[in-house]
Amino acid sequence: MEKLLMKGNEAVGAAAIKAGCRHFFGYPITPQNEIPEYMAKELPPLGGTFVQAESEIAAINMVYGAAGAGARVMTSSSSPGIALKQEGISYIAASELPCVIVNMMRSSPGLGGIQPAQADYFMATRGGGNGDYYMPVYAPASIQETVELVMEAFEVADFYCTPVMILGDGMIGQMMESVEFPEPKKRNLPAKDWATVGTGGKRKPNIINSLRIEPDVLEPHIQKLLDKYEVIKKDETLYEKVNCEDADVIAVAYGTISRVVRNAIKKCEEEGIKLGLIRPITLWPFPFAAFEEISPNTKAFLSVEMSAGQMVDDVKIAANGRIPVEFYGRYGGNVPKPDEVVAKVKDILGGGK
Amino acid sequence: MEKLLMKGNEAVGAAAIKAGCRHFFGYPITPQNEIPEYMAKELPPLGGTFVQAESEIAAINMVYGAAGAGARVMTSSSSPGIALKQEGISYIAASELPCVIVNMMRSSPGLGGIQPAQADYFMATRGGGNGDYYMPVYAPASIQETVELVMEAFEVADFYCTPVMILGDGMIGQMMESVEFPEPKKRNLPAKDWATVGTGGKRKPNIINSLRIEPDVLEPHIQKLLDKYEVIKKDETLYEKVNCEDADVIAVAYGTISRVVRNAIKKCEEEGIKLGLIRPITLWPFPFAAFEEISPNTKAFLSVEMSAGQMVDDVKIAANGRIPVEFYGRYGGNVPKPDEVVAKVKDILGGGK
Amino acid sequence: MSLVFEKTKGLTDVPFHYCPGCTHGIVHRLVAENLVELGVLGSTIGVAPVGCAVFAYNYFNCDMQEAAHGRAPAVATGIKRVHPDNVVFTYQGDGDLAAIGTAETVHAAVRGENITIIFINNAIYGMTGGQMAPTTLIGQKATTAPYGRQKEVQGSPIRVSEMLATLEGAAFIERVSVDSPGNVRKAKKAIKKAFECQIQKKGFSMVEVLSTCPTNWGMTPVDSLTWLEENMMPYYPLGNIRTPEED
Amino acid sequence: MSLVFEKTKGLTDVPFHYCPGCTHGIVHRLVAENLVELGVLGSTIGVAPVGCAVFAYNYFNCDMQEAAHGRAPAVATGIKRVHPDNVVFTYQGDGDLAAIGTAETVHAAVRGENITIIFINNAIYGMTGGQMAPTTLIGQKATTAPYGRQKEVQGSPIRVSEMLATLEGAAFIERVSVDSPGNVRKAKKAIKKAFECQIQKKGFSMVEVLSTCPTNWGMTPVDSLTWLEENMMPYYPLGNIRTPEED
Amino acid sequence: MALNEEVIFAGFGGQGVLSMGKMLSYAGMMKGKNVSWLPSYGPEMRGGTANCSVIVSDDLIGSPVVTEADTLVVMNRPSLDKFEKSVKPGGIIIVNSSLIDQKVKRDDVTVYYFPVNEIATECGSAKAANMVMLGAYVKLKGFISEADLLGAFLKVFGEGKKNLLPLNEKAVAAGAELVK
Amino acid sequence: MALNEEVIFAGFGGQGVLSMGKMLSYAGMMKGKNVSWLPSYGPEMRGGTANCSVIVSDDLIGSPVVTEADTLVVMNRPSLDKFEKSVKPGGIIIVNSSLIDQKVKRDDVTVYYFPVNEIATECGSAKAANMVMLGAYVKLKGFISEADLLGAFLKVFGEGKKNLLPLNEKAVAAGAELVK
Amino acid sequence: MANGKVTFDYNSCKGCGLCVTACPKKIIFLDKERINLKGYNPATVEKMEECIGCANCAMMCPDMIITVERL
Amino acid sequence: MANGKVTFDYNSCKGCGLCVTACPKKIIFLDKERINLKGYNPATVEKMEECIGCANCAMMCPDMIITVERL
Ligand SMILES: Cc1ncc(C[n+]2csc(CCOP(=O)(O)OP(=O)(O)O)c2C)c(N)n1
Ligand SMILES: Cc1ncc(C[n+]2csc(CCOP(=O)(O)OP(=O)(O)O)c2C)c(N)n1
Ligand code: SF4
Ligand code: SF4
Ligand code: SF4
Ligand code: SF4
Ligand code: SF4
Ligand code: SF4
Ligand SMILES: [Mg+2]
Ligand SMILES: [Mg+2]
Repeated sequence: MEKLLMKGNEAVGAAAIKAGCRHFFGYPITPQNEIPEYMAKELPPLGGTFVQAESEIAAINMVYGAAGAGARVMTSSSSPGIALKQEGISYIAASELPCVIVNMMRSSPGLGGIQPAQADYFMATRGGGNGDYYMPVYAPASIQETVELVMEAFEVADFYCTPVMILGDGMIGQMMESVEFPEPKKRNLPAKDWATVGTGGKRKPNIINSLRIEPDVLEPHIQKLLDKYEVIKKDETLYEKVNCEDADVIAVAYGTISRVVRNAIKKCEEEGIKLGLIRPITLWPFPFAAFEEISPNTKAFLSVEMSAGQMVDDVKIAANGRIPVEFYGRYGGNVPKPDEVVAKVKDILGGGK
Repeated sequence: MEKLLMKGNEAVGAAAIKAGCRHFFGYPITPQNEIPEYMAKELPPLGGTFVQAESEIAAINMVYGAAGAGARVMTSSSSPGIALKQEGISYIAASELPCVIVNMMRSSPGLGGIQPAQADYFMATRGGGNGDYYMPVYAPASIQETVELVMEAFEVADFYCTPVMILGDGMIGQMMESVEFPEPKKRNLPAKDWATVGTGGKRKPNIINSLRIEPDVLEPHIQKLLDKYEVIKKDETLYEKVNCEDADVIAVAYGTISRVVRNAIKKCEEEGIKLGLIRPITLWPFPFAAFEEISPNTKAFLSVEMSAGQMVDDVKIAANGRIPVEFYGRYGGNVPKPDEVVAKVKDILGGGK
Repeated sequence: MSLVFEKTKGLTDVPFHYCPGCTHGIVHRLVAENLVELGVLGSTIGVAPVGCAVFAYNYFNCDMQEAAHGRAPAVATGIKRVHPDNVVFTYQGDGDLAAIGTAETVHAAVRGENITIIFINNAIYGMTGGQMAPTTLIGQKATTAPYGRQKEVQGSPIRVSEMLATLEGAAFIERVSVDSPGNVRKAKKAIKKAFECQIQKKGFSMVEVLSTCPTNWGMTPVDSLTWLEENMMPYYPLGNIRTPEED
Repeated sequence: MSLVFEKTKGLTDVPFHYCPGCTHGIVHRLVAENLVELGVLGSTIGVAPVGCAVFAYNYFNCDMQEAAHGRAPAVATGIKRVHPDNVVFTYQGDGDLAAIGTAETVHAAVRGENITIIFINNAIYGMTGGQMAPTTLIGQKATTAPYGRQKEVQGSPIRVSEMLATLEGAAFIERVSVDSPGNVRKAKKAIKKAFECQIQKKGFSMVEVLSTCPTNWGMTPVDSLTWLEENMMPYYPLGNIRTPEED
Repeated sequence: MALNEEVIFAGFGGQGVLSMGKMLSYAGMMKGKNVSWLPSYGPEMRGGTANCSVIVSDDLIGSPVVTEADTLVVMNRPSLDKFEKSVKPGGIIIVNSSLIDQKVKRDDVTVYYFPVNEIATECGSAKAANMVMLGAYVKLKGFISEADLLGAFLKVFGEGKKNLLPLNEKAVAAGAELVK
Repeated sequence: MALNEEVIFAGFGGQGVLSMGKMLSYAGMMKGKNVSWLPSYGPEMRGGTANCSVIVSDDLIGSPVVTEADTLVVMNRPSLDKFEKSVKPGGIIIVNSSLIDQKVKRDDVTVYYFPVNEIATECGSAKAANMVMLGAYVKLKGFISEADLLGAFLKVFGEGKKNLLPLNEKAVAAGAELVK
Repeated sequence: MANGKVTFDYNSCKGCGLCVTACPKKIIFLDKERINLKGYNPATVEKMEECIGCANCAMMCPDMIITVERL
Repeated sequence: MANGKVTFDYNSCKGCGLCVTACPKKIIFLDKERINLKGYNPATVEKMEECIGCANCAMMCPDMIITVERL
């Protein structure tokens, strides 16, 4: 397979196209502009459409329309732009439409800055929008993984009729790494016989809708979503466990920061400290199973984030009081350094072992 | 003091006015329309302004402007409308502006229904918007408490320079109860010398802003927010504990559903079961302290919600593995009945005690 | 004996939930009849708004999508870009289209998006109980304009059709009314032209329909028609505002 | 020896971050000079956009608020309703004002909100690196219109001034350019009139300024002025579009 | 025994069903009771069904949702179908027999059939049917006097409706008459 | 020893600093190494500073952010001020002495001063200063050949820039010449 | 003049009266004596012989409950 | 014709050249020999005696680094 050197953002676009995505609706925002720009260039020759919407809200609602019409469709943005899409995402989840939403997170709150951050974990994993809904959230840690997860995201979206989020950060979006494009892994997908394509006078109208005015109709509908979420939890949870057997401390980190932790693992090794890593690949469903078996040696979990502490909530729920949960984070666009992580680990272990 | 029979929505408006709010920006949505309607009627004679914005987004940004200009200001909406305000709320929190935001929750996700629900707990308590920010969230359980918390909300907002949310539901908004209007409790508030009122040529410009392009400038700013949040956690957490000593099971419920639990407590009593209640009044900060001392008798916490389970995450963090955390919820506009809660309690206790 | 009028097959059998005398029902019929007469019902995809017509997806006998409040033109764009040869229309109220959905409406027209918008201007927010709309007339009372709309406070009502007509992408725009049998017939023709414009791929088309809301205007249905004629028509003049050149 | 020109006190000492030859700087100066000349700098509150002018709050020597992308007119409305006697203005790009902020712009005008908008039309998204704006010309390339804007795909550019002029609340609207010393002087006068309109409480005022973006147009600053004259001016004709009656 | 009366009022949109609940709540509040009034609300502006839950109690009120009513007052037929099951055993159902020809099926509740529309028409206006019904209700229950109810009428509708007082007085009295 | 080279390239916006990193990354990748390239990005379109982190490694690459560089290549003065401290003890700093008159203050690193602008001008275009610098860099480090670097040039800039190859060949050679 | 015949779907009428004003022959009225299942006074025609089958009533009926035939 | 004098804030110039085209006397040019602190070739006037103090250059300078005086 040919190796290419590619920016994360471009790789997202290329992977989406490879996965059969022919419709993209977006709005510019740093640091993800190369995604719409790539799609604007590549889709028209393929007979697809790129629309630069008038806003993030318009974009997500165009996605709703296109997904309802049966297309593989994607949108992308970054933190404040994703905040604007929350109502739309809630509609898409409620109407059970498949689509892929990319968030290359930047530093926040407010306008914040444009440097990488991971402070949209809450917004991604537990409904930034209204109501009881979730969506699978993938957090790639390399460009290669980005490509694979974007392809997977389209399959998962279609398989479960759900929006799927790719949660990267400015670093994933802007960095280049070498990457290969394998053939997408195809699932056995149900036919989109619910899509609005015109009745052709041959069947009853298809209706895409999230309104259920009667509680006794809405409640079972939500239950249907919840049941689906249980299946996703069971079948789609992904994580990686590194160096965890007998670890003194187990770090929990996702996306780019998991790579910082890998460097910290090496540095710890040099000092005779065993640092483990649980790397959630799906943030929702959160890989609670990864936390089940821990060695009696392990003193604590350490959530390392480019935020003021968001995933740490899930780590606490996973730890369930068995061992302490510690947190180390940098924010505002700063990236934790391996040495800082090592220092924190030593701190947890009482000033070194 | 005169007793009035008032709808929750109207009481919100009346309490805001009593608290000195003279500016309201909103957009219609069921089941909170009586709030803007009340303000539209009552504010102009007081020299205040009511603006029906073109959208929820415009409304929250008008609030940003008015708050930055030094006014006591409020907006209100319901679930999907609040989802649309997420970017704006993130900006307000980041720019440290005081204001009050009311969410009379309806059933969701998507367009959902218009009946009461509590499925915006996540969106309210952990950043529906982008970035690391929180805001005090008050969950009144009666119209009288609504009045008191709305007044308090304005003081807290000004004291900490933060947005504050009143999280009610369609029931709180639509029901009538008797209510009295005490004088608002005044705090010793700092002068709003940061507000944009014109320099008068006498000082350097005041700037309201959330952009900090340098990570080393943004990070300390976020740290300032986090430090403030710690003070709020320490000083502003509110909760009520009912019947918890030696309780067999302690229910955790907020807002209107805490009243259903009160009925369930009575029904349990009749059957010789002791059901306790922890009622968070602030949802953020969540009253973790209320969970500290529990009797060895207590078999479980039971989170009761008009949602598919959101607060239950915080209850789990609070329980920290000491005793099991159970959940009972109804959703889609249905309200849990006391008998259902009793049944669940019995179930937890193994089919009755 | 020949049948002069019966309910069109373009509508389902579900009875309308609209209030007695609400002209939403008339407009539904006109849209549906046209789709049948143009032979495109089976290839049509409609988009329902949030507003009193929120249940429109139950009424039109074609594939339908329910949009978030104000976003119907964006939803329609998404659909149309996937199925450029299908007929795609939105049905929207004045709050939906001219308030929260302003950007989506304007930019569908800017793009010359080849869709048709049926715009129900009843000068009020019907569904939510009579709040002021951007098209509420000066002096008209609404629950959020209890002292009547004042130019100085809430500004003057927006003439959406005239505003959109400044955009080059807007191929067909006409304002009609359904206050009398004659105007209903004209309205039907305008809606037909709008759909034809789309079928011929000439770009964005919109028909603004002056409509009544007896419930929130606080009048009988019959008085509402008179009020529409006497108050709305002078401010919102009927007629064609844009037509594709070849026509 | 008399001073004919020096930097106005209406601006702070902070040097502009704009690219060499970007005309944003000229417009900043015109706004600031007018505020000083009208004697209202001390009572003025400005609203900065998200766009290249995002740091405008560091430049104007008056109280400032930074708005979310597109929401400056809403923010200005909030400020103005609190301080009706202060001068409130927004400074916005074409992406900010004419794309994401369309609804906020239109409705500030509909309400006749007594604020002034300075609208920088440079036919591109400057800050984010040259994506298509609603005002990008037909044939003009942008990073998201790599094949050039096509009428059939992206629609025709929006003429915001003409569109807003259909609204009764819009008291003063003029389009100017800053491509030559003469036009800069005219632009300054128009901006003065807009502020006067606000000071006299006549309602919404806007000045659209045709401006360059050498960086994203991929031209030298000087060539950019020529491109503006030859390409933008024909599509966006200069001149007054609305003036309050008494003037 | 401490008072704890939980009532459901139900009927068509235009029948003044919500006002019945409001008047009872107001009267209860003025007597120093704790009260709550909770309407159901739907998307249909006219012609839909309307109902409200009212609780008047000496105790603090728990859930304002009445699911086991002490009393059910039904003004039209769909409401009877819907709420018949929501009355507690031993409770009361008052039926507007002017519009409901059907009989209550349950035998563990006390049922009253009052033709309140006809009686209201006799009093001068069919619109006062709800006041006739309320008159009957307070008489039956006894914890609110007819005078208190009329006081509540003014509170709910405002002094502006004082001119309607005589009609309503008549209607309430006629309603009370129905209860022997 | 396994290769793990972490480099920071830094300079003005227009100096081709990001391309230097890209070319090195490409060349590394074509040699079968793991590579990562991470630019810093700011809000200023022109005239701002630009820099990128590049890692070329036989191992899997951890964090793509280089905080302790093996090599720092600085093309202008502000970059030297900013990144001087980010080089690991024993590392290398290569300074564009055409634009930087200042000397490196640290004494625990090896420093090279190359007047690459002048040399590039001699080769035919001041714009090729970055290629001169890269030539010097690869020569110094040895893990990439000059030919591989020129191969990467075409990959990064596309076959369309083939006409610039001779100039760049010259520049790279001249850069390599600087390293004895 | 043509002879027409109109039929109302009795129980679907909402008694709005739009057909009443629309009829050029003024032969439609709301029957105050009767209340249909929906709770309204339904529209009715008594002098059907005067109907000209112009369908104006049907044009205006928002609920499409009128069928018009012409002889 | 009036006599003018222009002064440039040397290190603030971005070398954009807008003043160059604006000058009716064509006396401003970008000094390719010099690079200022910002890294640009700054605008300069050599034949100052020809300056008429019209301030066209200042009108166009986006960075307001030109001061114009008239004698
Ligand atoms: C985001 C959002 N905001 C507000 C609402 C509430 N809402 C429902 S319909 C409506 C307005 C309807 O008015 P209009 O569009 O004029 O339609 P009509 O009912 O008059 O036909 C509003 C504000 C909503 N459902 N979603
Ligand atoms: C909600 C949101 N969406 C998108 C962006 C990214 N963004 C920043 S500036 C800008 C456009 C700027 O273009 P314009 O308004 O024309 O101003 P210019 O830079 O051309 O002066 C965009 C899309 C953002 N910051 N926030
Ligand atoms: S509320 Fe108004 S617009 Fe809505 S159905 Fe009733 S009459 Fe029609
Ligand atoms: S990018 Fe364009 S608009 Fe922005 S500062 Fe540079 S030249 Fe000006
Ligand atoms: S068809 Fe014409 S004449 Fe006959 S009832 Fe209808 S409106 Fe009257
Ligand atoms: S118009 Fe239709 S619904 Fe209205 S009264 Fe006539 S027949 Fe009945
Ligand atoms: S003042 Fe006029 S003549 Fe003098 S340098 Fe400037 S533009 Fe030229
Ligand atoms: S216009 Fe100003 S910045 Fe540009 S070259 Fe002239 S003096 Fe320098
Ligand atoms: Mg309307
Ligand atoms: Mg622009």
